[in-house]
Amino acid sequence: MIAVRVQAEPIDSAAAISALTAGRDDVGAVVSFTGFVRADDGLVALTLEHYPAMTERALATIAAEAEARWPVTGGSVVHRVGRMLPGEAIVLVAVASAHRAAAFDAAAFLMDWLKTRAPFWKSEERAGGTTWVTAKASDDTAAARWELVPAQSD
Amino acid sequence: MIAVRVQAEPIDSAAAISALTAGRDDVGAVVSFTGFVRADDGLVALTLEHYPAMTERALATIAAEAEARWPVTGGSVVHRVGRMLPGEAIVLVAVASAHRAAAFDAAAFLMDWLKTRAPFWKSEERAGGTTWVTAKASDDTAAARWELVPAQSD
Amino acid sequence: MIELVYFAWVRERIGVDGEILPLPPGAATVGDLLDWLATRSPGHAAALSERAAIRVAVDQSFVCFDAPVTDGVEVAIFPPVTGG
Amino acid sequence: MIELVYFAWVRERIGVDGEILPLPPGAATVGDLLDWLATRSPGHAAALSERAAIRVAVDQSFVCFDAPVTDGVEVAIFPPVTGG
Repeated sequence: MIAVRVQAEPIDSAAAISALTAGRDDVGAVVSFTGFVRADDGLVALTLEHYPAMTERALATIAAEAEARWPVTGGSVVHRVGRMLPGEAIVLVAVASAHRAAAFDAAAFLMDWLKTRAPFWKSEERAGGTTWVTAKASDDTAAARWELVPAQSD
Repeated sequence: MIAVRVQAEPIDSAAAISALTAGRDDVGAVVSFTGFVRADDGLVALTLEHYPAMTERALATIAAEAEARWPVTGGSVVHRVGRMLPGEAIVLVAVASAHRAAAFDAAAFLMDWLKTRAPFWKSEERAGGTTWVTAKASDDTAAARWELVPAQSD
Repeated sequence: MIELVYFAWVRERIGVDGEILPLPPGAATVGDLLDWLATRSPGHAAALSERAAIRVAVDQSFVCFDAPVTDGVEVAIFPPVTGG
Repeated sequence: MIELVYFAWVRERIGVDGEILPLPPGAATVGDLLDWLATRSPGHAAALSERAAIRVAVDQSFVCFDAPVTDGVEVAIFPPVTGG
Protein backbone atom coordinates (compact mmCIF):
# COMPACT_ATOMS: atom_id res chain seq x y z
CA MET A 1 0.00 0.00 0.00
CA ILE A 2 2.97 2.28 0.67
CA ALA A 3 4.90 2.27 -2.61
CA VAL A 4 8.69 2.66 -2.44
CA ARG A 5 11.04 3.78 -5.17
CA VAL A 6 14.66 4.84 -5.72
CA GLN A 7 15.38 6.93 -8.79
CA ALA A 8 18.03 9.13 -10.41
CA GLU A 9 15.37 11.37 -11.98
CA PRO A 10 13.92 14.47 -10.27
CA ILE A 11 11.05 13.73 -7.88
CA ASP A 12 7.56 14.84 -8.87
CA SER A 13 6.10 15.46 -5.40
CA ALA A 14 2.81 16.89 -6.64
CA ALA A 15 2.06 13.80 -8.74
CA ALA A 16 2.92 11.40 -5.91
CA ILE A 17 0.78 13.33 -3.41
CA SER A 18 -2.25 13.69 -5.66
CA ALA A 19 -2.12 9.99 -6.61
CA LEU A 20 -2.99 9.11 -3.00
CA THR A 21 -6.47 10.62 -3.26
CA ALA A 22 -7.25 10.24 -6.96
CA GLY A 23 -10.68 8.65 -7.37
CA ARG A 24 -11.06 7.99 -3.63
CA ASP A 25 -13.50 9.34 -1.08
CA ASP A 26 -12.25 7.48 2.02
CA VAL A 27 -9.09 9.53 2.58
CA GLY A 28 -9.41 12.21 5.25
CA ALA A 29 -5.80 13.33 5.54
CA VAL A 30 -2.62 13.40 3.48
CA VAL A 31 0.69 14.41 5.05
CA SER A 32 3.74 14.88 2.88
CA PHE A 33 7.38 15.56 3.65
CA THR A 34 9.81 16.66 0.98
CA GLY A 35 13.52 17.10 1.74
CA PHE A 36 15.57 19.50 -0.39
CA VAL A 37 19.24 20.23 -1.04
CA ARG A 38 20.19 23.46 0.78
CA ALA A 39 22.96 25.78 -0.47
CA ASP A 40 24.52 25.98 3.02
CA ASP A 41 28.10 27.22 3.28
CA GLY A 42 28.64 27.43 -0.45
CA LEU A 43 27.37 23.97 -1.26
CA VAL A 44 27.56 23.35 -5.03
CA ALA A 45 25.99 19.90 -5.25
CA LEU A 46 24.99 16.87 -3.21
CA THR A 47 25.58 13.29 -4.32
CA LEU A 48 23.61 10.39 -2.90
CA GLU A 49 25.25 6.96 -3.00
CA HIS A 50 23.30 3.87 -2.03
CA TYR A 51 23.58 0.10 -1.66
CA PRO A 52 21.21 -1.06 -4.39
CA ALA A 53 20.90 -4.69 -3.29
CA MET A 54 19.85 -3.57 0.20
CA THR A 55 17.91 -0.35 -0.53
CA GLU A 56 14.82 -2.01 -1.91
CA ARG A 57 14.64 -4.41 1.02
CA ALA A 58 15.21 -1.62 3.56
CA LEU A 59 12.51 0.59 2.06
CA ALA A 60 10.05 -2.29 1.85
CA THR A 61 10.73 -3.08 5.52
CA ILE A 62 10.17 0.55 6.49
CA ALA A 63 6.91 0.67 4.54
CA ALA A 64 5.64 -2.60 6.03
CA GLU A 65 6.46 -1.38 9.54
CA ALA A 66 4.51 1.86 8.99
CA GLU A 67 1.54 -0.07 7.57
CA ALA A 68 1.56 -2.36 10.61
CA ARG A 69 1.59 0.57 13.03
CA TRP A 70 -0.95 2.94 11.45
CA PRO A 71 -4.17 2.50 9.44
CA VAL A 72 -2.90 4.13 6.27
CA THR A 73 -4.92 4.04 3.06
CA GLY A 74 -1.84 4.58 0.89
CA GLY A 75 1.57 6.12 0.75
CA SER A 76 4.64 6.82 -1.30
CA VAL A 77 8.35 6.91 -0.46
CA VAL A 78 10.63 8.18 -3.23
CA HIS A 79 14.36 8.62 -2.65
CA ARG A 80 16.61 10.17 -5.23
CA VAL A 81 20.20 9.02 -5.84
CA GLY A 82 23.10 10.51 -7.81
CA ARG A 83 24.14 14.15 -8.09
CA MET A 84 21.66 16.94 -7.38
CA LEU A 85 21.73 20.72 -7.06
CA PRO A 86 20.55 23.14 -4.35
CA GLY A 87 16.78 23.47 -4.44
CA GLU A 88 16.21 19.96 -5.80
CA ALA A 89 14.22 17.36 -3.85
CA ILE A 90 16.17 14.48 -2.25
CA VAL A 91 13.31 12.54 -0.74
CA LEU A 92 9.53 12.49 -0.61
CA VAL A 93 7.36 10.74 1.94
CA ALA A 94 3.59 11.03 1.59
CA VAL A 95 0.99 9.16 3.64
CA ALA A 96 -2.80 9.06 3.35
CA SER A 97 -5.16 7.99 6.11
CA ALA A 98 -8.73 8.47 7.26
CA HIS A 99 -7.50 10.66 10.14
CA ARG A 100 -4.78 13.24 10.60
CA ALA A 101 -2.88 11.83 13.58
CA ALA A 102 -2.10 8.57 11.74
CA ALA A 103 -0.97 10.45 8.63
CA PHE A 104 1.30 12.81 10.60
CA ASP A 105 2.80 10.04 12.73
CA ALA A 106 3.36 7.61 9.87
CA ALA A 107 5.08 10.29 7.76
CA ALA A 108 7.36 11.37 10.64
CA PHE A 109 8.13 7.71 11.42
CA LEU A 110 9.04 6.95 7.80
CA MET A 111 11.41 9.93 7.69
CA ASP A 112 13.02 9.09 11.03
CA TRP A 113 13.56 5.52 9.94
CA LEU A 114 14.86 6.53 6.48
CA LYS A 115 17.40 8.79 8.15
CA THR A 116 18.77 6.01 10.36
CA ARG A 117 18.06 2.66 8.64
CA ALA A 118 18.15 3.11 4.88
CA PRO A 119 21.51 2.57 3.14
CA PHE A 120 22.08 6.03 1.62
CA TRP A 121 25.14 8.24 2.03
CA LYS A 122 25.44 11.92 1.16
CA SER A 123 28.57 13.67 -0.03
CA GLU A 124 28.74 17.46 -0.31
CA GLU A 125 30.56 19.23 -3.11
CA ARG A 126 32.01 22.69 -2.40
CA ALA A 127 34.74 24.83 -3.97
CA GLY A 128 37.21 23.33 -1.47
CA GLY A 129 36.41 19.72 -2.31
CA THR A 130 33.98 16.92 -1.56
CA THR A 131 33.22 15.66 1.95
CA TRP A 132 31.00 12.92 3.33
CA VAL A 133 28.13 14.02 5.55
CA THR A 134 28.38 12.76 9.12
CA ALA A 135 25.38 11.06 10.74
CA LYS A 136 23.58 13.18 13.31
CA ALA A 137 22.89 12.01 16.85
CA SER A 138 19.61 13.93 16.65
CA ASP A 139 18.45 11.53 13.93
CA ASP A 140 19.02 8.57 16.25
CA THR A 141 17.14 10.42 18.98
CA ALA A 142 14.24 11.08 16.62
CA ALA A 143 14.15 7.42 15.55
CA ALA A 144 14.18 6.33 19.21
CA ARG A 145 10.76 8.01 19.66
CA TRP A 146 9.27 5.03 17.85
CA GLU A 147 11.19 2.56 20.01
CA LEU A 148 13.18 1.42 17.03
CA VAL A 149 16.41 -0.37 17.73
CA PRO A 150 19.44 1.45 16.35
CA ALA A 151 20.92 0.25 13.06
CA GLN A 152 23.72 -1.46 14.97
CA SER A 153 25.24 -1.61 18.42
CA ASP A 154 28.64 -3.07 19.19
CA MET B 1 5.71 34.70 6.22
CA ILE B 2 2.95 32.14 6.76
CA ALA B 3 0.19 33.28 4.39
CA VAL B 4 -3.41 32.63 5.44
CA ARG B 5 -6.47 32.52 3.26
CA VAL B 6 -10.16 31.56 3.35
CA GLN B 7 -11.82 30.77 0.05
CA ALA B 8 -14.93 29.22 -1.49
CA GLU B 9 -12.94 27.92 -4.47
CA PRO B 10 -11.25 24.49 -4.56
CA ILE B 11 -7.79 24.41 -2.95
CA ASP B 12 -4.77 23.96 -5.21
CA SER B 13 -2.46 22.13 -2.80
CA ALA B 14 0.29 21.48 -5.35
CA ALA B 15 0.61 25.18 -6.20
CA ALA B 16 0.69 26.25 -2.55
CA ILE B 17 3.32 23.63 -1.69
CA SER B 18 5.61 24.34 -4.63
CA ALA B 19 5.42 28.11 -4.02
CA LEU B 20 7.29 27.58 -0.73
CA THR B 21 10.47 26.48 -2.50
CA ALA B 22 10.23 28.30 -5.84
CA GLY B 23 13.50 30.12 -6.53
CA ARG B 24 14.92 29.29 -3.08
CA ASP B 25 17.90 27.21 -2.01
CA ASP B 26 17.65 27.68 1.77
CA VAL B 27 14.67 25.40 2.34
CA GLY B 28 15.55 21.92 3.58
CA ALA B 29 12.10 20.57 4.41
CA VAL B 30 8.48 21.11 3.43
CA VAL B 31 5.68 19.39 5.33
CA SER B 32 2.12 19.61 4.08
CA PHE B 33 -1.18 18.49 5.50
CA THR B 34 -4.32 18.36 3.40
CA GLY B 35 -7.68 17.47 4.92
CA PHE B 36 -10.37 15.96 2.69
CA VAL B 37 -14.12 15.31 2.84
CA ARG B 38 -14.71 11.60 3.46
CA ALA B 39 -17.84 9.79 2.24
CA ASP B 40 -18.39 8.15 5.66
CA ASP B 41 -21.82 6.71 6.43
CA GLY B 42 -23.38 7.93 3.20
CA LEU B 43 -22.19 11.51 3.44
CA VAL B 44 -23.38 13.51 0.43
CA ALA B 45 -21.73 16.86 1.10
CA LEU B 46 -20.05 18.92 3.81
CA THR B 47 -20.73 22.60 4.36
CA LEU B 48 -18.28 24.85 6.19
CA GLU B 49 -19.71 27.95 7.86
CA HIS B 50 -17.38 30.54 9.37
CA TYR B 51 -17.36 33.85 11.22
CA PRO B 52 -15.76 36.11 8.61
CA ALA B 53 -14.95 39.05 10.89
CA MET B 54 -13.04 36.73 13.23
CA THR B 55 -11.59 34.17 10.83
CA GLU B 56 -8.90 36.40 9.39
CA ARG B 57 -7.77 37.50 12.85
CA ALA B 58 -7.78 33.93 14.18
CA LEU B 59 -5.73 32.61 11.25
CA ALA B 60 -3.25 35.49 11.49
CA THR B 61 -2.85 34.78 15.22
CA ILE B 62 -2.27 31.09 14.53
CA ALA B 63 0.32 31.90 11.86
CA ALA B 64 2.15 34.41 14.09
CA GLU B 65 2.27 31.90 16.94
CA ALA B 66 3.80 29.23 14.69
CA GLU B 67 6.37 31.72 13.35
CA ALA B 68 7.31 32.66 16.92
CA ARG B 69 7.80 29.03 17.93
CA TRP B 70 9.67 27.59 14.94
CA PRO B 71 12.21 28.95 12.43
CA VAL B 72 10.02 28.59 9.37
CA THR B 73 11.09 30.04 6.02
CA GLY B 74 7.52 30.19 4.75
CA GLY B 75 4.11 28.64 4.97
CA SER B 76 0.57 28.60 3.74
CA VAL B 77 -2.76 27.99 5.46
CA VAL B 78 -5.79 27.75 3.16
CA HIS B 79 -9.23 26.91 4.53
CA ARG B 80 -12.18 26.35 2.28
CA VAL B 81 -15.74 27.44 3.17
CA GLY B 82 -19.13 26.66 1.66
CA ARG B 83 -20.42 23.36 0.33
CA MET B 84 -18.01 20.66 -0.81
CA LEU B 85 -18.21 17.03 -1.96
CA PRO B 86 -16.47 13.83 -0.83
CA GLY B 87 -12.87 13.77 -2.07
CA GLU B 88 -12.51 17.57 -2.09
CA ALA B 89 -9.93 19.32 0.08
CA ILE B 90 -11.19 21.24 3.13
CA VAL B 91 -7.92 22.63 4.42
CA LEU B 92 -4.26 22.84 3.51
CA VAL B 93 -1.37 23.60 5.85
CA ALA B 94 2.13 23.68 4.37
CA VAL B 95 5.30 24.75 6.19
CA ALA B 96 8.86 25.18 4.93
CA SER B 97 11.95 25.25 7.14
CA ALA B 98 15.66 24.54 6.99
CA HIS B 99 15.16 21.36 9.03
CA ARG B 100 12.52 18.65 9.18
CA ALA B 101 11.59 18.70 12.87
CA ALA B 102 10.52 22.36 12.72
CA ALA B 103 8.49 21.76 9.56
CA PHE B 104 6.71 18.70 11.02
CA ASP B 105 6.01 20.35 14.36
CA ALA B 106 4.82 23.66 12.93
CA ALA B 107 2.44 21.91 10.52
CA ALA B 108 0.99 19.68 13.27
CA PHE B 109 0.67 22.70 15.57
CA LEU B 110 -1.17 24.74 12.93
CA MET B 111 -3.63 21.92 12.34
CA ASP B 112 -4.22 21.31 16.05
CA TRP B 113 -4.83 25.01 16.60
CA LEU B 114 -7.09 25.31 13.52
CA LYS B 115 -9.20 22.44 14.83
CA THR B 116 -9.75 24.08 18.22
CA ARG B 117 -9.35 27.87 17.80
CA ALA B 118 -10.49 28.89 14.32
CA PRO B 119 -14.19 29.84 13.93
CA PHE B 120 -15.34 27.23 11.42
CA TRP B 121 -18.28 24.85 11.78
CA LYS B 122 -19.01 21.78 9.68
CA SER B 123 -22.43 20.43 8.81
CA GLU B 124 -22.89 17.05 7.17
CA GLU B 125 -25.50 16.39 4.53
CA ARG B 126 -26.90 12.86 4.24
CA ALA B 127 -30.05 11.31 2.79
CA GLY B 128 -31.64 11.59 6.24
CA GLY B 129 -30.93 15.30 6.65
CA THR B 130 -28.22 17.72 7.71
CA THR B 131 -26.46 17.58 11.08
CA TRP B 132 -23.78 19.70 12.74
CA VAL B 133 -20.47 18.01 13.47
CA THR B 134 -19.67 17.77 17.18
CA ALA B 135 -16.27 18.92 18.43
CA LYS B 136 -13.95 16.06 19.37
CA ALA B 137 -12.27 15.83 22.77
CA SER B 138 -9.27 14.30 20.94
CA ASP B 139 -8.76 17.62 19.14
CA ASP B 140 -8.51 19.44 22.48
CA THR B 141 -6.07 16.79 23.67
CA ALA B 142 -3.95 17.25 20.55
CA ALA B 143 -3.95 21.04 20.98
CA ALA B 144 -2.91 20.65 24.62
CA ARG B 145 0.40 19.11 23.43
CA TRP B 146 1.49 22.64 22.56
CA GLU B 147 0.38 23.98 25.95
CA LEU B 148 -2.31 26.05 24.32
CA VAL B 149 -5.11 27.24 26.53
CA PRO B 150 -8.51 25.95 25.42
CA ALA B 151 -10.74 28.23 23.38
CA GLN B 152 -12.80 28.93 26.48
CA SER B 153 -13.29 27.65 29.99
CA ASP B 154 -16.26 28.44 32.17
CA MET C 1 -26.16 48.71 22.24
CA ILE C 2 -24.38 45.45 21.61
CA GLU C 3 -24.23 43.48 18.39
CA LEU C 4 -24.96 39.78 18.79
CA VAL C 5 -23.98 37.30 16.06
CA TYR C 6 -24.85 33.60 16.02
CA PHE C 7 -23.32 30.64 14.19
CA ALA C 8 -24.07 26.99 13.38
CA TRP C 9 -26.87 25.43 15.48
CA VAL C 10 -26.97 28.43 17.83
CA ARG C 11 -27.99 30.51 14.80
CA GLU C 12 -30.49 27.87 13.65
CA ARG C 13 -32.18 27.54 17.04
CA ILE C 14 -32.45 31.29 17.64
CA GLY C 15 -33.64 31.69 14.07
CA VAL C 16 -31.66 34.80 13.09
CA ASP C 17 -28.04 35.49 12.09
CA GLY C 18 -27.77 38.16 14.74
CA GLU C 19 -29.49 41.02 16.49
CA ILE C 20 -28.67 44.45 17.89
CA LEU C 21 -29.93 44.95 21.43
CA PRO C 22 -29.41 47.33 24.32
CA LEU C 23 -27.05 45.97 26.95
CA PRO C 24 -29.47 44.61 29.58
CA PRO C 25 -29.39 46.43 32.94
CA GLY C 26 -27.28 44.63 35.51
CA ALA C 27 -25.50 42.44 32.90
CA ALA C 28 -21.81 42.80 33.70
CA THR C 29 -20.40 39.56 32.27
CA VAL C 30 -20.83 37.24 29.30
CA GLY C 31 -22.54 34.79 31.66
CA ASP C 32 -25.07 37.45 32.74
CA LEU C 33 -25.76 38.25 29.08
CA LEU C 34 -26.36 34.57 28.22
CA ASP C 35 -28.75 34.19 31.18
CA TRP C 36 -30.76 37.18 30.02
CA LEU C 37 -30.74 36.15 26.34
CA ALA C 38 -32.10 32.71 27.24
CA THR C 39 -35.28 34.36 28.54
CA ARG C 40 -36.04 36.18 25.28
CA SER C 41 -37.74 33.34 23.37
CA PRO C 42 -38.08 29.55 23.32
CA GLY C 43 -35.52 29.56 20.48
CA HIS C 44 -33.01 31.49 22.57
CA ALA C 45 -33.65 29.15 25.48
CA ALA C 46 -33.10 26.07 23.28
CA ALA C 47 -29.90 27.51 21.85
CA LEU C 48 -28.39 28.52 25.17
CA SER C 49 -29.66 25.88 27.60
CA GLU C 50 -26.63 23.61 27.48
CA ARG C 51 -23.99 26.08 28.60
CA ALA C 52 -21.06 23.62 28.28
CA ALA C 53 -21.73 23.46 24.53
CA ILE C 54 -21.52 27.25 24.08
CA ARG C 55 -18.46 29.32 23.18
CA VAL C 56 -18.32 33.10 23.09
CA ALA C 57 -16.10 35.66 21.39
CA VAL C 58 -16.18 39.36 22.29
CA ASP C 59 -14.90 41.61 19.53
CA GLN C 60 -13.61 38.53 17.69
CA SER C 61 -11.59 37.07 20.57
CA PHE C 62 -12.54 33.97 22.56
CA VAL C 63 -13.52 34.84 26.14
CA CYS C 64 -14.63 33.04 29.29
CA PHE C 65 -18.16 33.40 30.69
CA ASP C 66 -16.86 35.65 33.45
CA ALA C 67 -15.40 38.14 30.95
CA PRO C 68 -16.95 41.64 31.12
CA VAL C 69 -19.43 42.85 28.52
CA THR C 70 -19.64 46.58 27.86
CA ASP C 71 -21.71 48.77 25.60
CA GLY C 72 -20.64 48.80 21.95
CA VAL C 73 -19.02 45.38 21.70
CA GLU C 74 -19.75 42.56 19.24
CA VAL C 75 -20.63 39.33 21.01
CA ALA C 76 -20.53 36.13 18.96
CA ILE C 77 -22.19 32.98 20.33
CA PHE C 78 -21.60 29.58 18.79
CA PRO C 79 -20.85 25.88 19.45
CA PRO C 80 -17.27 24.60 19.83
CA VAL C 81 -15.49 25.00 16.50
CA THR C 82 -15.15 22.03 14.12
CA GLY C 83 -13.08 23.30 11.21
CA GLY C 84 -9.81 22.04 9.82
CA MET D 1 34.20 -17.33 -0.13
CA ILE D 2 32.49 -14.18 1.08
CA GLU D 3 31.59 -11.14 -0.96
CA LEU D 4 32.63 -7.85 0.62
CA VAL D 5 31.07 -4.57 -0.55
CA TYR D 6 32.09 -1.09 0.59
CA PHE D 7 30.30 2.25 0.54
CA ALA D 8 31.00 5.98 1.03
CA TRP D 9 34.35 6.73 2.70
CA VAL D 10 34.94 3.08 3.58
CA ARG D 11 34.96 2.38 -0.17
CA GLU D 12 37.19 5.40 -0.85
CA ARG D 13 39.77 4.49 1.79
CA ILE D 14 39.96 0.83 0.80
CA GLY D 15 40.12 1.90 -2.84
CA VAL D 16 37.76 -0.69 -4.34
CA ASP D 17 33.97 -1.13 -4.48
CA GLY D 18 34.29 -4.62 -3.10
CA GLU D 19 36.24 -7.86 -3.14
CA ILE D 20 35.64 -11.60 -3.01
CA LEU D 21 37.78 -13.34 -0.42
CA PRO D 22 37.96 -16.68 1.34
CA LEU D 23 36.51 -16.56 4.85
CA PRO D 24 39.64 -16.20 7.02
CA PRO D 25 40.40 -19.18 9.28
CA GLY D 26 39.18 -18.61 12.82
CA ALA D 27 36.90 -15.70 11.88
CA ALA D 28 33.54 -16.54 13.46
CA THR D 29 32.00 -13.11 13.85
CA VAL D 30 31.71 -9.80 12.00
CA GLY D 31 34.18 -8.34 14.52
CA ASP D 32 36.73 -11.07 13.76
CA LEU D 33 36.33 -10.36 10.05
CA LEU D 34 36.88 -6.60 10.54
CA ASP D 35 40.02 -7.27 12.63
CA TRP D 36 41.45 -9.47 9.89
CA LEU D 37 40.46 -7.09 7.05
CA ALA D 38 42.23 -4.19 8.79
CA THR D 39 45.54 -6.06 8.40
CA ARG D 40 45.26 -6.43 4.63
CA SER D 41 46.52 -2.96 3.57
CA PRO D 42 47.06 0.56 4.90
CA GLY D 43 43.81 1.50 3.11
CA HIS D 44 41.86 -1.24 4.89
CA ALA D 45 43.41 -0.15 8.18
CA ALA D 46 42.47 3.50 7.60
CA ALA D 47 38.92 2.54 6.68
CA LEU D 48 38.33 0.23 9.63
CA SER D 49 40.37 1.81 12.42
CA GLU D 50 37.56 3.78 14.04
CA ARG D 51 35.21 0.93 14.80
CA ALA D 52 32.45 3.16 16.29
CA ALA D 53 32.05 4.79 12.87
CA ILE D 54 31.50 1.47 11.07
CA ARG D 55 28.20 -0.26 10.33
CA VAL D 56 27.82 -3.72 8.82
CA ALA D 57 25.08 -5.54 6.96
CA VAL D 58 25.17 -9.29 6.30
CA ASP D 59 23.06 -10.38 3.35
CA GLN D 60 21.49 -6.89 3.29
CA SER D 61 20.45 -6.80 6.94
CA PHE D 62 22.08 -4.65 9.63
CA VAL D 63 23.96 -6.75 12.16
CA CYS D 64 26.02 -6.25 15.32
CA PHE D 65 29.75 -6.93 15.44
CA ASP D 66 29.15 -10.15 17.36
CA ALA D 67 26.91 -11.55 14.62
CA PRO D 68 28.21 -14.75 13.00
CA VAL D 69 29.83 -14.75 9.56
CA THR D 70 29.63 -17.90 7.49
CA ASP D 71 30.85 -18.94 4.08
CA GLY D 72 28.83 -17.61 1.13
CA VAL D 73 27.40 -14.45 2.67
CA GLU D 74 27.57 -10.87 1.40
CA VAL D 75 29.11 -8.52 3.95
CA ALA D 76 28.62 -4.78 3.42
CA ILE D 77 30.78 -2.33 5.36
CA PHE D 78 29.97 1.38 5.48
CA PRO D 79 29.66 4.47 7.70
CA PRO D 80 26.40 5.31 9.51
CA VAL D 81 23.75 6.12 6.92
CA THR D 82 22.95 9.75 6.05
CA GLY D 83 20.10 9.60 3.54
CA GLY D 84 16.66 11.15 3.72
